Amino acid sequence: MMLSAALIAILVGMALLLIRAFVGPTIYDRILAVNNFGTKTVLVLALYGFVTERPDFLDIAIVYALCNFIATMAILKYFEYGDLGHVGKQPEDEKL
Amino acid sequence: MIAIEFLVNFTLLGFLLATALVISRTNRLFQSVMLFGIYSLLTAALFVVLDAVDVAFTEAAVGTCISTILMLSALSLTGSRREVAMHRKSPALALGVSIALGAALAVGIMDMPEFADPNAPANLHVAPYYLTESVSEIDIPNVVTSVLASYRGYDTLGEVVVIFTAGIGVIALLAGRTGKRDED
Amino acid sequence: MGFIFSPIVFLILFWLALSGHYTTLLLILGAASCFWVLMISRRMGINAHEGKPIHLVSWRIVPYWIWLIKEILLSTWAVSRMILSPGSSVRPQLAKIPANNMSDLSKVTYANSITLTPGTLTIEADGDELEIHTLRADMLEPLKRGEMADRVRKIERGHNREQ
Amino acid sequence: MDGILSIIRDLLLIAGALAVLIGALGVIRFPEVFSRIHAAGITDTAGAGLIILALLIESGFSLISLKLLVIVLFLFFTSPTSSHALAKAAIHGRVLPLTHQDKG
Repeated sequence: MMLSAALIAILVGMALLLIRAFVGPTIYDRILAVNNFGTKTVLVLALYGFVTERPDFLDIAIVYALCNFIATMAILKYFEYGDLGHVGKQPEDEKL
Repeated sequence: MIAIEFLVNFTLLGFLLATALVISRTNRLFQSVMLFGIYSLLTAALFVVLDAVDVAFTEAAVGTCISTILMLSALSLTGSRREVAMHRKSPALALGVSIALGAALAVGIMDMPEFADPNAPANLHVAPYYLTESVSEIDIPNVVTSVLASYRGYDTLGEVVVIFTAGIGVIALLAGRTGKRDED
Repeated sequence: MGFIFSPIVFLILFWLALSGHYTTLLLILGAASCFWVLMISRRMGINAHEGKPIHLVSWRIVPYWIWLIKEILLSTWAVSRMILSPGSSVRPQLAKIPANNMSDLSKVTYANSITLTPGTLTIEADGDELEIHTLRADMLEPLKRGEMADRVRKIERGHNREQ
Repeated sequence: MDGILSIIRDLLLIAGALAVLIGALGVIRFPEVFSRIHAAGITDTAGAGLIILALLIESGFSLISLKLLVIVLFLFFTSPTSSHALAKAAIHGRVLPLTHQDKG
Protein backbone atom coordinates (compact mmCIF):
# COMPACT_ATOMS: atom_id res chain seq x y z
CA MET A 1 0.00 0.00 0.00
CA MET A 2 2.82 2.35 0.93
CA LEU A 3 4.48 1.45 -2.38
CA SER A 4 1.45 2.68 -4.30
CA ALA A 5 1.35 5.88 -2.25
CA ALA A 6 5.01 6.56 -3.02
CA LEU A 7 4.32 5.86 -6.70
CA ILE A 8 1.51 8.42 -6.71
CA ALA A 9 3.72 10.96 -4.93
CA ILE A 10 6.36 10.58 -7.63
CA LEU A 11 3.74 10.98 -10.35
CA VAL A 12 2.68 14.27 -8.76
CA GLY A 13 6.34 15.31 -8.69
CA MET A 14 6.56 14.44 -12.39
CA ALA A 15 3.62 16.73 -13.10
CA LEU A 16 5.37 19.60 -11.31
CA LEU A 17 8.53 19.00 -13.33
CA LEU A 18 6.53 18.92 -16.56
CA ILE A 19 5.28 22.40 -15.73
CA ARG A 20 8.87 23.55 -15.24
CA ALA A 21 9.87 21.95 -18.54
CA PHE A 22 7.00 23.67 -20.33
CA VAL A 23 7.44 27.19 -18.96
CA GLY A 24 11.23 27.39 -18.94
CA PRO A 25 12.15 30.26 -18.88
CA THR A 26 15.80 29.53 -19.79
CA ILE A 27 16.94 26.52 -21.75
CA TYR A 28 18.85 25.34 -18.67
CA ASP A 29 15.66 25.12 -16.65
CA ARG A 30 14.32 22.79 -19.29
CA ILE A 31 17.42 20.62 -19.29
CA LEU A 32 17.24 20.43 -15.51
CA ALA A 33 13.60 19.42 -15.72
CA VAL A 34 14.29 16.73 -18.34
CA ASN A 35 17.19 15.31 -16.33
CA ASN A 36 15.20 15.22 -13.12
CA PHE A 37 12.21 13.78 -14.96
CA GLY A 38 14.49 10.94 -16.01
CA THR A 39 15.48 10.25 -12.41
CA LYS A 40 11.83 10.19 -11.45
CA THR A 41 11.07 7.78 -14.30
CA VAL A 42 13.76 5.45 -12.96
CA LEU A 43 12.09 5.57 -9.56
CA VAL A 44 8.63 5.04 -11.05
CA LEU A 45 9.84 1.97 -12.94
CA ALA A 46 11.55 0.54 -9.85
CA LEU A 47 8.51 1.13 -7.67
CA TYR A 48 6.08 -0.10 -10.30
CA GLY A 49 7.98 -3.37 -10.56
CA PHE A 50 7.52 -3.92 -6.85
CA VAL A 51 3.87 -2.79 -6.84
CA THR A 52 3.01 -5.36 -9.51
CA GLU A 53 5.32 -7.89 -7.83
CA ARG A 54 7.49 -8.33 -10.91
CA PRO A 55 10.73 -6.56 -10.04
CA ASP A 56 12.49 -8.05 -13.09
CA PHE A 57 11.88 -4.78 -14.89
CA LEU A 58 14.73 -3.18 -13.00
CA ASP A 59 17.02 -3.68 -15.99
CA ILE A 60 15.04 -1.04 -17.80
CA ALA A 61 15.43 1.31 -14.88
CA ILE A 62 19.20 0.82 -15.17
CA VAL A 63 19.14 1.50 -18.92
CA TYR A 64 17.15 4.63 -18.18
CA ALA A 65 19.58 5.92 -15.61
CA LEU A 66 22.43 5.39 -18.10
CA CYS A 67 20.63 6.97 -21.05
CA ASN A 68 19.43 9.90 -19.03
CA PHE A 69 22.96 10.75 -17.99
CA ILE A 70 24.38 10.41 -21.49
CA ALA A 71 21.60 12.46 -23.05
CA THR A 72 21.97 15.23 -20.46
CA MET A 73 25.70 15.36 -21.03
CA ALA A 74 25.23 15.49 -24.81
CA ILE A 75 22.70 18.30 -24.53
CA LEU A 76 24.94 20.30 -22.22
CA LYS A 77 27.93 19.75 -24.45
CA TYR A 78 25.90 20.99 -27.36
CA PHE A 79 24.93 24.14 -25.52
CA GLU A 80 28.40 24.81 -24.23
CA TYR A 81 30.37 24.24 -27.41
CA GLY A 82 27.76 24.51 -30.15
CA ASP A 83 28.40 21.04 -31.53
CA LEU A 84 28.95 17.49 -30.35
CA GLY A 85 32.22 16.83 -32.14
CA HIS A 86 34.07 19.26 -29.89
CA VAL A 87 36.81 17.56 -27.91
CA GLY A 88 37.57 19.15 -24.61
CA LYS A 89 41.05 19.49 -23.17
CA GLN A 90 42.43 15.97 -22.90
CA PRO A 91 45.73 14.53 -21.81
CA GLU A 92 46.19 13.08 -25.31
CA ASP A 93 46.25 16.56 -26.80
CA GLU A 94 49.21 17.51 -24.69
CA LYS A 95 51.20 14.51 -25.80
CA LEU A 96 50.76 15.25 -29.46
CA MET B 1 -3.68 -3.48 -7.46
CA ILE B 2 -5.65 -3.08 -10.68
CA ALA B 3 -6.62 0.43 -9.63
CA ILE B 4 -3.03 1.59 -9.26
CA GLU B 5 -2.17 0.15 -12.67
CA PHE B 6 -4.98 2.12 -14.24
CA LEU B 7 -3.97 5.23 -12.36
CA VAL B 8 -0.35 5.01 -13.51
CA ASN B 9 -1.47 4.24 -17.03
CA PHE B 10 -3.80 7.18 -17.30
CA THR B 11 -1.48 9.63 -15.56
CA LEU B 12 1.35 8.74 -17.90
CA LEU B 13 -0.99 9.02 -20.89
CA GLY B 14 -2.11 12.42 -19.64
CA PHE B 15 1.51 13.57 -19.34
CA LEU B 16 2.15 12.22 -22.82
CA LEU B 17 -0.78 14.17 -24.23
CA ALA B 18 0.28 17.37 -22.48
CA THR B 19 3.86 16.99 -23.75
CA ALA B 20 2.67 16.33 -27.29
CA LEU B 21 0.46 19.42 -27.21
CA VAL B 22 3.28 21.61 -25.94
CA ILE B 23 5.66 20.20 -28.56
CA SER B 24 3.19 21.01 -31.30
CA ARG B 25 2.80 24.56 -29.99
CA THR B 26 6.48 25.34 -29.52
CA ASN B 27 8.41 27.02 -32.29
CA ARG B 28 11.94 26.55 -31.01
CA LEU B 29 13.79 23.47 -32.16
CA PHE B 30 15.82 23.00 -28.96
CA GLN B 31 12.75 23.03 -26.83
CA SER B 32 11.09 20.42 -28.94
CA VAL B 33 14.21 18.21 -28.85
CA MET B 34 14.20 18.50 -25.06
CA LEU B 35 10.50 17.80 -24.80
CA PHE B 36 10.88 14.83 -27.14
CA GLY B 37 13.26 13.46 -24.53
CA ILE B 38 10.49 13.62 -21.94
CA TYR B 39 8.03 12.24 -24.48
CA SER B 40 10.09 9.15 -25.08
CA LEU B 41 10.72 8.67 -21.36
CA LEU B 42 6.96 8.65 -20.92
CA THR B 43 6.39 6.35 -23.88
CA ALA B 44 8.88 3.84 -22.56
CA ALA B 45 7.38 3.97 -19.07
CA LEU B 46 4.00 3.28 -20.68
CA PHE B 47 5.45 0.30 -22.55
CA VAL B 48 6.64 -1.11 -19.23
CA VAL B 49 3.20 -0.61 -17.74
CA LEU B 50 1.70 -2.40 -20.75
CA ASP B 51 4.15 -5.31 -20.23
CA ALA B 52 6.05 -4.71 -23.47
CA VAL B 53 9.39 -4.69 -21.70
CA ASP B 54 11.48 -5.30 -24.82
CA VAL B 55 9.94 -2.39 -26.66
CA ALA B 56 10.49 -0.25 -23.59
CA PHE B 57 14.14 -1.24 -23.61
CA THR B 58 14.51 -0.14 -27.22
CA GLU B 59 12.56 3.03 -26.68
CA ALA B 60 14.70 3.92 -23.67
CA ALA B 61 17.94 3.46 -25.57
CA VAL B 62 16.86 4.87 -28.93
CA GLY B 63 14.30 7.49 -27.94
CA THR B 64 16.01 9.02 -24.93
CA CYS B 65 19.60 8.65 -25.88
CA ILE B 66 20.34 8.14 -29.54
CA SER B 67 17.58 10.19 -31.12
CA THR B 68 18.23 13.13 -28.80
CA ILE B 69 21.90 13.07 -29.71
CA LEU B 70 21.14 12.61 -33.41
CA MET B 71 18.70 15.51 -33.41
CA LEU B 72 21.23 17.70 -31.63
CA SER B 73 23.91 16.70 -34.15
CA ALA B 74 21.53 17.60 -36.94
CA LEU B 75 20.80 20.93 -35.28
CA SER B 76 24.49 21.65 -34.89
CA LEU B 77 25.02 20.84 -38.57
CA THR B 78 22.21 23.03 -39.79
CA GLY B 79 22.89 25.56 -37.07
CA SER B 80 19.31 26.75 -37.17
CA ARG B 81 18.95 28.87 -34.11
CA ARG B 82 16.17 30.77 -35.80
CA GLU B 83 12.61 30.32 -34.93
CA VAL B 84 10.65 28.31 -37.40
CA ALA B 85 8.01 30.26 -39.23
CA MET B 86 4.59 28.77 -38.71
CA HIS B 87 2.29 28.61 -41.70
CA ARG B 88 -1.27 28.68 -40.54
CA LYS B 89 -3.22 29.18 -43.71
CA SER B 90 -6.29 27.07 -43.28
CA PRO B 91 -6.71 25.68 -39.78
CA ALA B 92 -10.23 24.58 -40.63
CA LEU B 93 -9.01 22.09 -43.24
CA ALA B 94 -6.35 20.63 -40.95
CA LEU B 95 -8.83 20.39 -38.10
CA GLY B 96 -11.34 18.63 -40.36
CA VAL B 97 -8.76 16.10 -41.54
CA SER B 98 -7.60 15.40 -37.98
CA ILE B 99 -11.13 14.93 -36.69
CA ALA B 100 -12.06 12.64 -39.59
CA LEU B 101 -8.91 10.56 -39.08
CA GLY B 102 -9.49 10.37 -35.34
CA ALA B 103 -13.07 9.29 -35.84
CA ALA B 104 -12.01 6.62 -38.33
CA LEU B 105 -9.44 5.29 -35.85
CA ALA B 106 -12.01 5.30 -33.06
CA VAL B 107 -14.41 3.28 -35.20
CA GLY B 108 -11.60 0.89 -36.00
CA ILE B 109 -10.75 0.43 -32.33
CA MET B 110 -14.33 -0.63 -31.59
CA ASP B 111 -13.81 -3.76 -33.70
CA MET B 112 -10.67 -4.78 -31.87
CA PRO B 113 -10.77 -7.54 -29.26
CA GLU B 114 -10.60 -6.66 -25.58
CA PHE B 115 -7.20 -5.61 -24.26
CA ALA B 116 -5.20 -8.73 -23.25
CA ASP B 117 -8.04 -11.05 -24.29
CA PRO B 118 -6.65 -14.61 -24.36
CA ASN B 119 -9.24 -15.62 -26.97
CA ALA B 120 -8.36 -12.88 -29.45
CA PRO B 121 -7.44 -14.29 -32.89
CA ALA B 122 -3.85 -13.06 -32.55
CA ASN B 123 -3.40 -15.07 -29.39
CA LEU B 124 -4.77 -18.34 -30.78
CA HIS B 125 -2.61 -19.02 -33.84
CA VAL B 126 1.13 -19.61 -33.20
CA ALA B 127 1.49 -17.65 -29.96
CA PRO B 128 0.64 -20.58 -27.65
CA TYR B 129 3.23 -22.73 -29.42
CA TYR B 130 5.94 -20.09 -28.96
CA LEU B 131 5.02 -19.61 -25.34
CA THR B 132 5.16 -23.29 -24.48
CA GLU B 133 7.95 -24.56 -26.73
CA SER B 134 10.44 -21.74 -27.32
CA VAL B 135 12.39 -22.18 -24.09
CA SER B 136 13.09 -25.85 -24.76
CA GLU B 137 13.66 -25.34 -28.50
CA ILE B 138 15.87 -22.27 -28.49
CA ASP B 139 17.17 -22.13 -24.93
CA ILE B 140 16.60 -18.43 -24.47
CA PRO B 141 14.44 -17.40 -21.55
CA ASN B 142 12.87 -14.39 -23.25
CA VAL B 143 10.15 -15.44 -25.70
CA VAL B 144 10.15 -12.15 -27.59
CA THR B 145 13.87 -12.47 -28.22
CA SER B 146 13.58 -16.01 -29.53
CA VAL B 147 10.66 -15.06 -31.79
CA LEU B 148 12.54 -12.07 -33.20
CA ALA B 149 15.94 -13.65 -33.54
CA SER B 150 15.01 -17.19 -34.47
CA TYR B 151 11.45 -17.96 -35.59
CA ARG B 152 11.28 -14.67 -37.47
CA GLY B 153 14.99 -14.46 -38.14
CA TYR B 154 14.77 -13.57 -41.85
CA ASP B 155 12.30 -10.80 -41.18
CA THR B 156 14.55 -9.38 -38.49
CA LEU B 157 17.54 -9.64 -40.80
CA GLY B 158 15.67 -7.48 -43.29
CA GLU B 159 14.88 -4.93 -40.61
CA VAL B 160 18.48 -4.88 -39.48
CA VAL B 161 19.64 -4.28 -43.05
CA VAL B 162 17.27 -1.32 -43.30
CA ILE B 163 18.55 0.13 -40.04
CA PHE B 164 22.14 -0.55 -41.07
CA THR B 165 21.61 1.35 -44.32
CA ALA B 166 20.03 4.23 -42.43
CA GLY B 167 22.97 4.21 -40.04
CA ILE B 168 25.45 4.37 -42.91
CA GLY B 169 23.52 7.31 -44.31
CA VAL B 170 23.63 9.14 -40.99
CA ILE B 171 27.34 8.44 -40.55
CA ALA B 172 28.05 9.62 -44.09
CA LEU B 173 26.20 12.86 -43.37
CA LEU B 174 27.71 13.51 -39.97
CA ALA B 175 31.22 12.11 -40.38
CA GLY B 176 32.04 14.11 -43.50
CA ARG B 177 31.77 17.22 -41.44
CA THR B 178 34.12 16.13 -38.67
CA GLY B 179 36.63 14.89 -41.22
CA LYS B 180 36.86 18.36 -42.67
CA ARG B 181 37.32 19.82 -39.23
CA ASP B 182 40.27 17.56 -38.50
CA GLU B 183 42.09 18.89 -41.55
CA ASP B 184 41.66 22.49 -40.41
CA MET C 1 41.53 -6.00 -4.75
CA GLY C 2 42.68 -3.76 -7.56
CA PHE C 3 42.46 -6.38 -10.26
CA ILE C 4 38.68 -6.39 -10.01
CA PHE C 5 38.77 -2.97 -11.56
CA SER C 6 40.68 -4.03 -14.61
CA PRO C 7 38.08 -3.30 -17.28
CA ILE C 8 37.46 -6.79 -18.63
CA VAL C 9 37.04 -8.41 -15.22
CA PHE C 10 34.76 -5.60 -14.16
CA LEU C 11 32.64 -5.92 -17.33
CA ILE C 12 32.29 -9.68 -16.96
CA LEU C 13 31.35 -9.42 -13.28
CA PHE C 14 28.83 -6.71 -14.15
CA TRP C 15 27.33 -8.88 -16.88
CA LEU C 16 27.08 -11.87 -14.56
CA ALA C 17 25.44 -9.73 -11.91
CA LEU C 18 22.80 -8.35 -14.24
CA SER C 19 22.07 -11.43 -16.31
CA GLY C 20 20.83 -14.06 -13.88
CA HIS C 21 20.78 -16.70 -16.66
CA TYR C 22 23.79 -18.95 -16.79
CA THR C 23 23.39 -21.36 -19.72
CA THR C 24 26.34 -22.07 -22.00
CA LEU C 25 24.97 -20.14 -24.97
CA LEU C 26 24.21 -17.04 -22.92
CA LEU C 27 27.55 -17.13 -21.14
CA ILE C 28 29.35 -17.24 -24.49
CA LEU C 29 27.25 -14.37 -25.83
CA GLY C 30 27.87 -12.40 -22.67
CA ALA C 31 31.63 -12.89 -22.82
CA ALA C 32 31.58 -11.90 -26.49
CA SER C 33 29.70 -8.70 -25.74
CA CYS C 34 32.12 -7.85 -22.92
CA PHE C 35 35.07 -8.18 -25.32
CA TRP C 36 33.20 -6.16 -27.94
CA VAL C 37 32.64 -3.32 -25.48
CA LEU C 38 36.28 -3.47 -24.47
CA MET C 39 37.40 -3.22 -28.11
CA ILE C 40 35.12 -0.27 -28.76
CA SER C 41 36.41 1.58 -25.71
CA ARG C 42 40.00 0.86 -26.78
CA ARG C 43 39.24 2.34 -30.18
CA MET C 44 37.62 5.37 -28.58
CA GLY C 45 40.84 5.91 -26.69
CA ILE C 46 39.28 5.71 -23.25
CA ASN C 47 42.13 5.80 -20.81
CA ALA C 48 42.38 2.54 -18.89
CA HIS C 49 43.85 4.36 -15.93
CA GLU C 50 40.68 6.38 -15.45
CA GLY C 51 38.76 3.15 -15.30
CA LYS C 52 40.68 2.18 -12.17
CA PRO C 53 39.63 4.58 -9.46
CA ILE C 54 41.82 2.72 -7.03
CA HIS C 55 41.46 5.05 -4.11
CA LEU C 56 37.74 4.52 -4.19
CA VAL C 57 38.44 0.90 -3.30
CA SER C 58 40.27 1.74 -0.10
CA TRP C 59 38.24 0.74 2.93
CA ARG C 60 38.56 4.23 4.31
CA ILE C 61 35.90 5.29 1.84
CA VAL C 62 33.27 3.52 3.94
CA PRO C 63 33.33 5.80 7.01
CA TYR C 64 33.52 8.75 4.63
CA TRP C 65 30.38 7.64 2.82
CA ILE C 66 28.51 7.14 6.07
CA TRP C 67 29.51 10.61 7.16
CA LEU C 68 28.54 12.00 3.72
CA ILE C 69 25.11 10.36 3.85
CA LYS C 70 24.52 11.93 7.27
CA GLU C 71 25.51 15.33 5.84
CA ILE C 72 23.24 14.83 2.82
CA LEU C 73 20.27 14.04 5.04
CA LEU C 74 20.94 17.03 7.30
CA SER C 75 21.24 19.48 4.43
CA THR C 76 18.23 17.94 2.68
CA TRP C 77 16.29 18.76 5.82
CA ALA C 78 17.56 22.36 5.77
CA VAL C 79 16.78 22.87 2.08
CA SER C 80 13.35 21.22 2.45
CA ARG C 81 12.48 23.72 5.15
CA MET C 82 13.51 26.53 2.81
CA ILE C 83 11.31 25.14 0.06
CA LEU C 84 8.30 24.75 2.35
CA SER C 85 8.62 28.05 4.19
CA PRO C 86 6.34 30.74 2.78
CA GLY C 87 7.92 33.63 0.94
CA SER C 88 11.33 33.52 -0.62
CA SER C 89 14.07 32.61 1.82
CA VAL C 90 16.64 32.08 -0.93
CA ARG C 91 19.72 34.28 -0.59
CA PRO C 92 22.12 32.70 -3.06
CA GLN C 93 25.81 33.49 -2.81
CA LEU C 94 28.94 32.65 -4.71
CA ALA C 95 32.14 31.88 -2.87
CA LYS C 96 35.53 30.36 -3.52
CA ILE C 97 36.92 27.73 -1.21
CA PRO C 98 40.41 26.21 -1.30
CA ALA C 99 41.03 22.65 -2.47
CA ASN C 100 44.79 22.51 -2.11
CA ASN C 101 46.94 19.50 -1.26
CA MET C 102 44.70 17.15 -3.19
CA SER C 103 45.20 14.81 -6.11
CA ASP C 104 42.84 15.26 -9.07
CA LEU C 105 40.75 12.29 -8.01
CA SER C 106 40.34 13.67 -4.49
CA LYS C 107 39.39 17.01 -5.96
CA VAL C 108 36.67 15.30 -7.99
CA THR C 109 35.50 13.45 -4.89
CA TYR C 110 35.45 16.69 -2.94
CA ALA C 111 33.63 18.69 -5.63
CA ASN C 112 31.09 15.93 -6.15
CA SER C 113 30.48 15.58 -2.42
CA ILE C 114 29.82 19.30 -2.24
CA THR C 115 27.34 19.05 -5.09
CA LEU C 116 25.70 15.97 -3.58
CA THR C 117 24.79 17.81 -0.40
CA PRO C 118 21.80 19.98 -1.32
CA GLY C 119 22.35 23.65 -0.61
CA THR C 120 25.86 23.77 -2.00
CA LEU C 121 26.86 23.32 -5.63
CA THR C 122 30.26 23.31 -7.30
CA ILE C 123 30.17 25.56 -10.34
CA GLU C 124 33.78 25.65 -11.36
CA ALA C 125 36.71 23.49 -10.37
CA ASP C 126 39.84 25.18 -11.56
CA GLY C 127 43.29 24.74 -10.05
CA ASP C 128 43.31 24.76 -6.28
CA GLU C 129 40.02 26.53 -5.85
CA LEU C 130 36.40 25.51 -6.15
CA GLU C 131 33.71 28.03 -6.94
CA ILE C 132 30.63 27.26 -4.88
CA HIS C 133 27.07 28.40 -5.29
CA THR C 134 25.06 28.22 -2.12
CA LEU C 135 21.42 28.82 -1.33
CA ARG C 136 22.07 30.69 1.91
CA ALA C 137 25.23 32.12 3.42
CA ASP C 138 25.15 29.93 6.51
CA MET C 139 25.17 26.74 4.40
CA LEU C 140 28.70 27.62 3.40
CA GLU C 141 30.03 27.69 6.94
CA PRO C 142 30.77 23.96 7.32
CA LEU C 143 32.68 24.00 4.03
CA LYS C 144 34.72 27.01 5.10
CA ARG C 145 35.64 25.20 8.30
CA GLY C 146 37.09 22.55 5.98
CA GLU C 147 35.86 19.39 7.69
CA MET C 148 34.83 17.75 4.42
CA ALA C 149 38.15 18.65 2.77
CA ASP C 150 40.05 17.10 5.68
CA ARG C 151 38.03 13.92 5.46
CA VAL C 152 38.60 13.67 1.70
CA ARG C 153 42.35 14.13 2.21
CA LYS C 154 42.30 11.44 4.87
CA ILE C 155 40.96 8.84 2.41
CA GLU C 156 43.85 9.45 0.09
CA ARG C 157 46.53 9.56 2.77
CA GLY C 158 45.23 6.29 4.13
CA HIS C 159 45.54 4.75 0.69
CA ASN C 160 49.08 6.00 0.16
CA ARG C 161 50.19 4.57 3.48
CA GLU C 162 48.72 1.19 2.61
CA GLN C 163 50.84 0.95 -0.48
CA MET D 1 10.96 -8.98 13.27
CA ASP D 2 9.10 -8.95 10.01
CA GLY D 3 6.75 -6.34 11.39
CA ILE D 4 9.58 -4.05 12.41
CA LEU D 5 11.23 -4.35 8.99
CA SER D 6 8.02 -3.49 7.18
CA ILE D 7 7.51 -0.48 9.44
CA ILE D 8 11.05 0.70 8.68
CA ARG D 9 10.39 0.14 4.98
CA ASP D 10 7.18 2.19 5.12
CA LEU D 11 8.91 5.01 6.97
CA LEU D 12 11.72 5.07 4.41
CA LEU D 13 9.17 5.11 1.58
CA ILE D 14 7.29 8.01 3.16
CA ALA D 15 10.49 9.96 3.70
CA GLY D 16 11.68 9.25 0.15
CA ALA D 17 8.36 10.17 -1.43
CA LEU D 18 8.26 13.39 0.58
CA ALA D 19 11.81 14.22 -0.50
CA VAL D 20 10.87 13.67 -4.16
CA LEU D 21 7.76 15.83 -3.78
CA ILE D 22 9.58 18.63 -1.94
CA GLY D 23 12.36 18.56 -4.52
CA ALA D 24 9.86 18.93 -7.36
CA LEU D 25 8.11 21.72 -5.47
CA GLY D 26 11.45 23.46 -5.07
CA VAL D 27 12.10 23.21 -8.82
CA ILE D 28 8.82 25.09 -9.28
CA ARG D 29 9.22 27.58 -6.41
CA PHE D 30 12.86 28.65 -6.48
CA PRO D 31 13.58 31.84 -8.41
CA GLU D 32 16.36 30.92 -10.86
CA VAL D 33 18.13 27.99 -12.42
CA PHE D 34 21.01 27.67 -9.94
CA SER D 35 18.72 27.50 -6.93
CA ARG D 36 16.57 25.01 -8.79
CA ILE D 37 19.56 22.71 -9.24
CA HIS D 38 19.79 22.48 -5.44
CA ALA D 39 16.14 21.50 -5.23
CA ALA D 40 16.49 18.94 -8.01
CA GLY D 41 19.44 17.47 -6.14
CA ILE D 42 17.10 16.49 -3.30
CA THR D 43 15.27 14.12 -5.64
CA ASP D 44 18.48 12.63 -6.94
CA THR D 45 20.13 12.00 -3.60
CA ALA D 46 17.79 11.80 -0.63
CA GLY D 47 14.66 10.87 -2.62
CA ALA D 48 16.20 8.16 -4.76
CA GLY D 49 18.41 6.91 -1.93
CA LEU D 50 15.62 6.50 0.61
CA ILE D 51 13.16 4.91 -1.83
CA ILE D 52 15.72 2.45 -3.14
CA LEU D 53 16.78 1.60 0.42
CA ALA D 54 13.14 0.79 1.14
CA LEU D 55 12.99 -1.39 -1.97
CA LEU D 56 16.19 -3.13 -0.84
CA ILE D 57 14.45 -4.09 2.39
CA GLU D 58 11.46 -5.26 0.37
CA SER D 59 13.50 -7.38 -2.03
CA GLY D 60 15.68 -9.16 0.51
CA PHE D 61 18.96 -10.53 -0.79
CA SER D 62 18.95 -11.49 -4.47
CA LEU D 63 20.01 -10.39 -7.93
CA ILE D 64 17.30 -7.76 -7.69
CA SER D 65 18.91 -6.11 -4.69
CA LEU D 66 22.17 -6.05 -6.62
CA LYS D 67 20.43 -4.22 -9.47
CA LEU D 68 18.93 -1.75 -7.03
CA LEU D 69 22.42 -1.12 -5.65
CA VAL D 70 23.71 -0.54 -9.18
CA ILE D 71 20.96 2.02 -9.77
CA VAL D 72 21.56 3.92 -6.55
CA LEU D 73 25.35 3.90 -6.95
CA PHE D 74 25.01 5.11 -10.52
CA LEU D 75 22.68 7.92 -9.47
CA PHE D 76 25.05 8.98 -6.71
CA PHE D 77 27.96 9.18 -9.12
CA THR D 78 26.19 10.81 -12.07
CA SER D 79 23.87 13.23 -10.33
CA PRO D 80 26.60 15.61 -9.07
CA THR D 81 28.35 15.37 -12.44
CA SER D 82 25.30 16.46 -14.38
CA SER D 83 24.43 19.14 -11.81
CA HIS D 84 27.91 20.54 -12.08
CA ALA D 85 27.88 20.37 -15.88
CA LEU D 86 24.52 22.11 -15.95
CA ALA D 87 25.70 24.91 -13.66
CA LYS D 88 28.88 25.34 -15.66
CA ALA D 89 27.04 25.39 -18.96
CA ALA D 90 24.58 27.93 -17.59
CA ILE D 91 27.44 30.20 -16.45
CA HIS D 92 29.10 29.91 -19.85
CA GLY D 93 25.75 30.54 -21.48
CA ARG D 94 25.71 33.92 -19.74
CA VAL D 95 23.00 33.05 -17.26
CA LEU D 96 24.31 34.89 -14.23
CA PRO D 97 23.39 33.61 -10.81
CA LEU D 98 21.36 35.90 -8.66
CA THR D 99 23.47 36.72 -5.62
CA HIS D 100 22.89 38.52 -2.39
CA GLN D 101 26.10 39.95 -1.07
CA ASP D 102 24.51 41.27 2.12
CA LYS D 103 25.15 38.98 5.07
CA GLY D 104 22.04 37.49 6.65
